[in-house]
Amino acid sequence: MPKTFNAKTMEKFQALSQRYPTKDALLLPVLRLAEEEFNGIDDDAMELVAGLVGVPPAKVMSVFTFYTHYRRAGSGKYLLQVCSTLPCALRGSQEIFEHLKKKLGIDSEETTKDGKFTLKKVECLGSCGTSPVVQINEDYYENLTTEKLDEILNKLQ
Amino acid sequence: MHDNDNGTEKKNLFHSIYLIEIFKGMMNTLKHFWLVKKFTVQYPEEKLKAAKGYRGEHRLKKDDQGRPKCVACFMCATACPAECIHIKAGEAPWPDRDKYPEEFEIDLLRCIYCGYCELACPCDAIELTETFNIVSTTRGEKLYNKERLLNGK
Amino acid sequence: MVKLRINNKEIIAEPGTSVMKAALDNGIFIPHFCYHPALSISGNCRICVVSVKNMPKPVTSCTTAVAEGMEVETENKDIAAIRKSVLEFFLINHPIDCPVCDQAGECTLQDFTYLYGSDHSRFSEEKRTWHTKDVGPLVKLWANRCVLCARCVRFLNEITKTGELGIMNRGDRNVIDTFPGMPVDNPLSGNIVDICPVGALISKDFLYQARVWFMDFKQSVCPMCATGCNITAGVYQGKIKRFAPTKNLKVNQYWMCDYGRLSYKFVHSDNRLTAFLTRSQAGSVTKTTLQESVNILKNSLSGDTAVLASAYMDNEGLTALKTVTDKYGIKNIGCLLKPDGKAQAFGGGFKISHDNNPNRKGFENVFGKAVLDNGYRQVIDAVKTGKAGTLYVINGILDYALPQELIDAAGKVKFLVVQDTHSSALTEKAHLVLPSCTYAEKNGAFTNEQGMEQKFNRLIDPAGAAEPDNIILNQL
Amino acid sequence: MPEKTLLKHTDTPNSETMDFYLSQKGYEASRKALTSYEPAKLIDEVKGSGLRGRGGAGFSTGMKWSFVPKDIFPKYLVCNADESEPGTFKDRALIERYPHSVIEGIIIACWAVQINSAFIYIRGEFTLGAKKLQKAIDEAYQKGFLGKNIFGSKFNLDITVHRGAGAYICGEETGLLTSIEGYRGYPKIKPPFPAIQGLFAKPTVINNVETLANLPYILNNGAQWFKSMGTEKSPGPKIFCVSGHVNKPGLYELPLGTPCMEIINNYGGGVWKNRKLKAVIPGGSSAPVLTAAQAEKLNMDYEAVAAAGSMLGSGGLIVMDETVCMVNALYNLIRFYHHESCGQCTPCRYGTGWLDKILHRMEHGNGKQGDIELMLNICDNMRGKTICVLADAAAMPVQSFIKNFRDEFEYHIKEHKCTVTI
Repeated sequence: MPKTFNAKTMEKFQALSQRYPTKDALLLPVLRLAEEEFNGIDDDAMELVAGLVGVPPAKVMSVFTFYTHYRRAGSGKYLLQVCSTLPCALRGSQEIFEHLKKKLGIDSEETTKDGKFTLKKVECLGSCGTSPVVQINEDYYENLTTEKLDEILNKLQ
Repeated sequence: MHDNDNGTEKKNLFHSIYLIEIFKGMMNTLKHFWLVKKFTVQYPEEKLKAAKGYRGEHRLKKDDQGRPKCVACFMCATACPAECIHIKAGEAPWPDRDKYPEEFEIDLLRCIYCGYCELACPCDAIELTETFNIVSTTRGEKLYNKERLLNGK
Repeated sequence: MVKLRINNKEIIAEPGTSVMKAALDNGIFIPHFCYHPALSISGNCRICVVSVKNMPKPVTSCTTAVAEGMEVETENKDIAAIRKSVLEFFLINHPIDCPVCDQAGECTLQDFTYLYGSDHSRFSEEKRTWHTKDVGPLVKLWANRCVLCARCVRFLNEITKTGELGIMNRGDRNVIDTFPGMPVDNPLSGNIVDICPVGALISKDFLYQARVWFMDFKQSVCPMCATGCNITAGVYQGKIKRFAPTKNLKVNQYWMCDYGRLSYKFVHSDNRLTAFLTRSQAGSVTKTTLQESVNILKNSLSGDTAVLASAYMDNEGLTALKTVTDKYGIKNIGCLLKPDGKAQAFGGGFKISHDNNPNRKGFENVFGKAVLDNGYRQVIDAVKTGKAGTLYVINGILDYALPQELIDAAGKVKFLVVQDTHSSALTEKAHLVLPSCTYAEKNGAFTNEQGMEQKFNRLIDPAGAAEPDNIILNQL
Repeated sequence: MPEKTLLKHTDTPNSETMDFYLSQKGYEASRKALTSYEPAKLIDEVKGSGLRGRGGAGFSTGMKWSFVPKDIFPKYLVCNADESEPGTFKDRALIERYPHSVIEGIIIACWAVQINSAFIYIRGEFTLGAKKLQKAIDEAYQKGFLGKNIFGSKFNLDITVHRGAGAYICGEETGLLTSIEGYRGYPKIKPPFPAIQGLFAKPTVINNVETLANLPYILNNGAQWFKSMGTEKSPGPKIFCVSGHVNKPGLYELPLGTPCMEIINNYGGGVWKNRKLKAVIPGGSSAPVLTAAQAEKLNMDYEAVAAAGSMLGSGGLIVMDETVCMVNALYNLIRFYHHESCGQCTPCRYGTGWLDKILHRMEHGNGKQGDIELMLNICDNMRGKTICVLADAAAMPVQSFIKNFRDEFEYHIKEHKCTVTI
């Protein structure tokens, strides 16, 4: 199914295109728009972006797969990104990750059956002073312990 | 045999009738007649086993699924000094293999049995067996095709 | 102009050229994967390192510009060590399946490994594996063999500007792939096979057809349009197996189109004419010889003969024909042309000509513009009105059905002679059929649309009894 | 604790608002710059202050500006807020808590180099930061500090927030530029340097967030004030990021040259759980690791850290206590570099993956004799052979971990288990 942007996103797209001197440069911001509107990017979304930015779809895919932070289509409602790089690992991120794995019954890059949570082990989130840290959708949850995490998960509906 | 300085031989009668030599010779014959193990092989009633490493008739090996091991790389054809190997390669019908020989033909009348093909093969797929009694009544029979090489007949 | 020394050889280069280009242009080879003279500089393969005097460490020659007084060394111990290490990195994930790889024998990875590489691997881990799949009608991708030089990606971005291939993922997960449902399908797609330095992109047409070291390589000229791309033909067991472009910066740069690339198939098609034939009034066909045919033809040529010659004839054939027409006083001469196609221009100046005839210019040079433009009409009119007793058609156009108008008109002449490479509706009617050679079976020359006369070589033996046009014509 | 400058207000509520910033002499420095400084004079002022780039390389900021050709337009300024070096988290605090100081710094820098268009490249994960920056920028537009005819001068400036999307390599300045241009974040071949041919092939200045945030203070208080802090060669305040096994990890703004143990013990609250210090990485994950003994004698400034065989980089201290298995720690870091290598150059693309596989094997008890030499050799083959320095950044930890803790690696290989047990 070919996708289209709604009017509001198209407005944002028009505003963006004033900002950059080349059309190619719109690619990353427009992928963000697609991610926001479709809650994850799939092949159709990439084709749409390719059409808007005026580049071949293979290029969009090439750029999209280079950057790991874009939401892939089919992610759960909550995307739990657990930082696993050294400063977090020193302060127990592995424990946090194992706890989530056990609690949700899924491994990294998997989604729970109810489609609510997607777990992802990621590299440095840039919050080493408040580690361990988990990014849930757009928000950072810092200085985590397993108890704190349970509380947070319970609040997420 | 020089008996004296001027090179001539002096023989007595006993020597000249060669009795002892004849007897010695007979003993040797008799020894071989009864005592020494015979090694003459009664070919073709009896089959001879060629020495290990003998380079005889060619064969193509099969893998554990019964497919030819050959991947049609043409290394044997490249190495062959007699240019007697003719291969036609094709896409393998199996998902785990890329290439296989659609046709594989060795002209045994041209082959010099040097064994280079066996040495060149990166897949250990061709072999010179110890079969040496390769007979045929027509020239065509000496053109071994893939079937013949894989199955021996 | 900048003066520098490479391997103690004095070289003069334009300012701004890379050391790599300066070296290659002067016959000094520097190993490279990602560098291609017609594409942008990528600098990713890191094997083209050279030592430059007064620079702290070896530099990549493709990204270093020439400078006055520069002293470059392309081979030494340090450089060999770096190349060895780079090759080791390439090979850790490479399947090393040379036995089944079509590129073996013309693979730069193989060549460089032979020159600089190690004879054993220190890599004992599991190799990363990727897909093998069709990426277009002409091209198959073995991603495991890819060295990620990105030549194909740059070619599709910069020359065809279609961008069907991209590098997906990141780091050593990098892999060449297409967007789902968008294969590499453009008129120049076959070129990515030629520029791929390894066996990652393989021509489906040539797949497993021959090992390259068994092939004979000969130079020729593509006859499918007036661009006249220079080509290298690979011949194996008397059959053309593939065409690849030959570099000629004035004509086709480094490229050729897919249509031309596959055009060798017309040479080997089943309906080739292989014998001299005569057809009696009753319609029965008899095989004859060249000499016999020439005799018949000599007797039927006269002042009121009409001649139609195609722009697929080479210059030799056309000149010979001119002599014949002059000798017999033939006035009705026309040019048989394959209709024009669409002109296509690509990045870097490569063009596919709108003119589908390889030798229109050559025809014009021999017979003049008037004959080229109006001759065909004249001949058709003369035939239709019965003014011409004999019609002598020298065709040889590949991949083309002759116009119905001509076929109808040809039925009206008393004596129809057809000299052609392939059988057609016209040869079915002809009283005398002369089999002629295609460009692949003779030596000759075409004059391309720029007016350049380009020689082509005999690649294979003629089909059956076919003879070159000029050999037949010279005997008349 | 010494007087704070950059981080003075980051703990104050509402510090990110325009009102608060204006109450702290906000936008006075930029007004001063635009109304009373010639661009050339401003560059000299910054040169005179001795400000060095805070992103890691430590290059003189004023010098960097002076390389930009004056007669080519448009020119661009890019603020590098793609803070992704493990162990570094200072820019996030500035962006989220005090974004106006960064914006003002951008205005000053743009005036100095006569740039009319600036981009802030912020890493994709910092969604909150991007929102706050955008809000601050919108406020600045409203006040007329951005846009057309700023402060009544004829100077125009637009700032665009450009979000990254999770790629460490985009912190490398040319990788960042290709990313803004809409490509995979492949670093570009240098030369040409960005100052000559950068973003969209135009002259471009790239400065770190912290560098830019320093500029308003330099203009307000003068170069002499700035030089009064830190060491002679590296003046000014510096934010140190302390993470890992300390009681109080966090940001500490201290003069350069503060002893390492003072940072760990006095500010970081000492090694946690009363354990002993084992190792310190002094400048973000790619800096070579130092042993506890080396750290005892270490002063935290560019020269002293370099003399100790490491580098100050972005000032990210990662502290490791005695329970840390160094094989595991190195495996963790190399996994990071393997994940983040862009894959453009051969040695880095395959080298990081290979190291990752060897360390994975070693960590899981399957190390082999010769693995250590092999890893060191792979590092040699990677270093200095690539377009950008990521290969070096990945190789340096391996070399230093093996150099300083070789016995642990050997034990892992020989006994197939760890020397430390928790």
